[in-house]
Amino acid sequence: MTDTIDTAGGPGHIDSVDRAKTSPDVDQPFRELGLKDDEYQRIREILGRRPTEAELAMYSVMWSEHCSYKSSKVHLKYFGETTTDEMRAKMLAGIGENAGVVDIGDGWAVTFKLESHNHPSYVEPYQGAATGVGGIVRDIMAMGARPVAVADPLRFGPADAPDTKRVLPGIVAGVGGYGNCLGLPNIGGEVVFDESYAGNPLVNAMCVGVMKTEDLHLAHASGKGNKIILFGARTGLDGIGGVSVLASETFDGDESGGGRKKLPSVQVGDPFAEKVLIECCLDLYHSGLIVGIQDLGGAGLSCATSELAAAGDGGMRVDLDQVPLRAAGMNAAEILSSESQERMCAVVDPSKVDEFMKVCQKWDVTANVIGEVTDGENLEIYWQDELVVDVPPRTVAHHGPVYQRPVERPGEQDLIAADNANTLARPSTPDELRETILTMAASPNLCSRAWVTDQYDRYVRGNTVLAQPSDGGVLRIDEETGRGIAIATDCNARYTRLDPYTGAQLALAEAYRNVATTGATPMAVTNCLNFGSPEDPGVMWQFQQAVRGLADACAELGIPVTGGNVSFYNQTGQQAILPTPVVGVLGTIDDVTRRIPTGIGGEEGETLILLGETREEFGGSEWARVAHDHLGGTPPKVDLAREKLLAEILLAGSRDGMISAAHDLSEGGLAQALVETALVGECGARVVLPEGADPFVQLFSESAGRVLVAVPRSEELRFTDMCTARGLPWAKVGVADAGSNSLDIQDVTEIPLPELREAWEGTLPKLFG
Amino acid sequence: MARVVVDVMPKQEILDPQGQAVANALPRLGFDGITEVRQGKRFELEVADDVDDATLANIAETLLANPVIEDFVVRRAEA
Amino acid sequence: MARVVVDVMPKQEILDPQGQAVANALPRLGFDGITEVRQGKRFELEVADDVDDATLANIAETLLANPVIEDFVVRRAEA
Amino acid sequence: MKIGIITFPGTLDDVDAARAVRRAGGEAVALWHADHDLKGVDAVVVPGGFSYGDYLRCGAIAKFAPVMTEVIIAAGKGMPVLGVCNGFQILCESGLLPGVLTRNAGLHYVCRDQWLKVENNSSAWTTRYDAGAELLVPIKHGEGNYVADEAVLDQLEGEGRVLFRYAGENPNGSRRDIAGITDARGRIAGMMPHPEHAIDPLTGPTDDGLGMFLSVLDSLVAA
Ligand SMILES: Nc1ncnc2c1ncn2[C@@H]1O[C@H](COP(=O)(O)OP(=O)(O)O)[C@@H](O)[C@H]1O
Ligand SMILES: [Mg+2]
Repeated sequence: MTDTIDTAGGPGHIDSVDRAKTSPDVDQPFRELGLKDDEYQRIREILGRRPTEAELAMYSVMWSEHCSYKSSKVHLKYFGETTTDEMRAKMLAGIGENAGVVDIGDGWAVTFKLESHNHPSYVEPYQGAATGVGGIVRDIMAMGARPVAVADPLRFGPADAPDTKRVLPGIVAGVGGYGNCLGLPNIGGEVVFDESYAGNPLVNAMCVGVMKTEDLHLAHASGKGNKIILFGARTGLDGIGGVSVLASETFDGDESGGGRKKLPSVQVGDPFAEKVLIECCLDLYHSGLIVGIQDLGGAGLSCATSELAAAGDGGMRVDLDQVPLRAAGMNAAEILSSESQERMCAVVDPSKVDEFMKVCQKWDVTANVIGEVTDGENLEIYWQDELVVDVPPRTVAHHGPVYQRPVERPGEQDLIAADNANTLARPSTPDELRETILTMAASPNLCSRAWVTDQYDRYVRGNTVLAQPSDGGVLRIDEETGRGIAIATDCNARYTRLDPYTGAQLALAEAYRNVATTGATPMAVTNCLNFGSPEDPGVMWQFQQAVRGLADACAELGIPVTGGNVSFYNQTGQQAILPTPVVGVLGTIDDVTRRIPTGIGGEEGETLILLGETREEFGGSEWARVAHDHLGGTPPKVDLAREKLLAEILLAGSRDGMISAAHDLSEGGLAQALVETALVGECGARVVLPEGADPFVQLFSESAGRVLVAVPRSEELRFTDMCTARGLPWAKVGVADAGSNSLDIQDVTEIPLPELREAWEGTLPKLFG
Repeated sequence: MARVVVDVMPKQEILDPQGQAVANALPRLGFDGITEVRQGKRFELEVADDVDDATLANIAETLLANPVIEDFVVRRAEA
Repeated sequence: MARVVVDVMPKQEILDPQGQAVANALPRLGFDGITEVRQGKRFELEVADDVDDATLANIAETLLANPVIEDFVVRRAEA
Repeated sequence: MKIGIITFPGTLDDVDAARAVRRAGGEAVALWHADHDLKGVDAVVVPGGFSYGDYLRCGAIAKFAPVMTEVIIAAGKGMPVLGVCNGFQILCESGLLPGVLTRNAGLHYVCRDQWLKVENNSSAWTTRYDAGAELLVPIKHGEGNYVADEAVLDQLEGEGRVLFRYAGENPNGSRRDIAGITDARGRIAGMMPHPEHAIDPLTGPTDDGLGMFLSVLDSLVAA
């Protein structure tokens, strides 16, 4: 570190605004904090002087990639540009708020969002994942909602890699440990293994919240004289600089980087404190004690104060001496940057402060007035009676740098596309096909997730109607009316690698289809865009293509993106992860009793019908990976009009009691869907593949837009007539056979269910204990 | 054979919700005068005599503790 | 002010699956010669000088340990 | 009939327990951990969750809550008490039931649908079941491994105080597959599985758990 000011704290040593004015030439460690030369110059121009140390800390975290979206902003705009008024009609809050909110009818609103906590989860898997869940839950609380469910899309290196053994159990235990203790049912997620995530696992977390529409709270500090109250945990030295580390190129050197004390960059979560905070917040909302509210997450108080002030109509004055601290000797910059968990910041009318404090006392939650809304323009922060921050809040919160990063389609894309997967050597004899079905069912990406999901409470609060292993999670919202919601998250990053535009559309199509497969109507979209370094033009091209693909597809399906998150710099050395735009879809179901289960055998005598068309599509398929470790060619074709029709048929079918089970076809194709629907339903099946067709293609192709449905025999004609009338291709592929206890694929093979079960369920316990 | 004790404690600057929970409970139970509680783990290992200190430190660092959030101390206990 | 350490260990005759898991992991990681591992808890308390030993034993016995399955030792550490 | 449902900070399944009580035809009365009276209830359910975070040992801190003092007194006079999951842990820590629940043998939290065998159908909470019947009920816990010394286990079995055993695979290493026990009078029951999550096949695996709540209401009416 270069020469710097004395930051030792204590009177006379504080780097105040006055001092900054009189010592313009002090050498400041802006580079260590991740700021570029020109970014630092801009801060000086905005302020008309050098920033104080506290201001520098604030700008550096708020202008980091993670908080400012500086590389992604120009692309994310496209989501707004492609959202029509019609799509916006049900949106009560969208991009720009802590989380999107949609109106689901009967006076209910639902808020949901995905976030990443990738790097911290690699460094300290348990706490990284736990605090990832904690962070997204507070985002949802900040909208005025009660959090009601979580989901966790996860990505790891190879299942048998030693580091995966270190990382995966900790992450799963952390997601479970935090979510279980909060009493939030876990109703979905993903577990994907791929070489590219070795050294860079992805921990994305989704939270869903519910409120009455009139309870919607937006983060803003308006009304001169209103008090700013910090409540929840005390502020300590956790995760100082965490945000800049999360998103910056200095990830490796984080522990000692930035000219700071050697402090851990990870945070430790206290789920009990958060559970109490949730109940306390809901109590405060219901008592009408809140004007505005903001969660504290990345960038801590820097973010909360500047965002609240920037969204209000005046200025704000904050006194850091009122912030309850956990550690001795913290200075202003550290208090502002601390990422201590389980804290919230509220704007409260002065006449309601006493009542506010009473509610906090009931819940044993620490609360302190730390400042107030002023009629000035600036955010003024005091520390030991010195003015240490005096900034226009919007320059911190919203006017960060914006980069038009170079975008270039890598030349190798053509080579990859030319490496056609349809020409790979295939199994053909019945024995080979049988072996392939079993090997695929046991492969890490297709095998049962029970080892993971059994560590998550899916029952708590008694409203879970569908969870793992269903395609989507379904939750009852209203016990009187039976109204409910469905969620699903998806992304096949192998497809995105082959073609990021189409891959992102396929991710959306799958999440959409998964929601529809439960009998719900898809309504809105969130995302978590996990990519490599934005400084790599090839990665930026992937990013740009994925955003365009996703936005265009949303427009075609008529459902809006209501929010999301970007995580860049996911790479190990020069090796970026597969481009992974995880897409979450929210749907509604007006009566949860008509949800469609996944397993067959629920009704006496069911016909199995495959909806959609099967083409020869093996590019990016799981079979190509398992059998040949191959990734090349082009991903399956997307047909969004077809997806829409499929969803309508599923809805109509479930409404009229024509469908007794349904399972979407994705990785592993029809074979895997049959294995799963039989094992989940504990019911055998007899399958007849279309005559003359290549059984291998029928069983393992990953053509999109397909769902396997079970139809009670009495409804078969009515159902197929409806499909025919509406132009949806369908094929009868067999019958459920409760007596057989085997999966019998005629002219191919018959496999007893216990043998299938051993293959499907054995893999993760064997790997992870 | 030697008995080795490894004490693993949360770093001073790291939040320790477990210790915190105990500290908060004590006054409610009528025990005053305890100002701080931290909770960590204690491992007792039976170790063959040819296992050297470097190996023990390595075990503590890679398996018993995560140095990102925890400190540890290895001691050979008198038998 | 004194620092007090309370060590809480599972009773010898009680199964200790956590210690067992560590013991099993060691050879897989290439560490040999550790025949047994037991895992317990370590508490560090900052205690006012007027808190006597009987009180500390009481705290350990009623709160920090469950005597049905755990043994404990209370020590005043040198400052 | 009024059944009290205790909420500690960190309790999670109180809403489910209350729903189950209502579904069985009882009146659910909310009790707060800091309460010093039981509001005239006829029985008490201590539901699952993570009281005070359960960081030290499950139930170790909750046993000291003011409301538990009242529960201990009332239980002594014969009021029916049911502890489910964290509630079972709290009853053991309080000394209302013998033994202790330790970390699952597999070291993981386990949430799954579990078959149970009814061993005792004469306690206040189990008269609606047939002895030997099998129930499918969710379990969800990280520390459900029931431990007591051999003499206590022999006594529990000898006096017919084992309410339920795990059928099929033992999910947590519990001694003698014990899933639930009762006190000598058959009034105080503790169990790891969650009957309140099995009251409706829409949201649970079955409605097999409803019998617990129906049983206790029967016993209260009869009394
Ligand atoms: N990939 C994306 N797509 C759409 N909106 C996004 C995306 N990434 C971020 N946003 C939106 O930008 C805003 C800022 O996001 P973020 O900084 O993650 O919120 P927070 O401050 O709560 O962490 C949010 O409204 C979020 O929904
Ligand atoms: Mg936010």
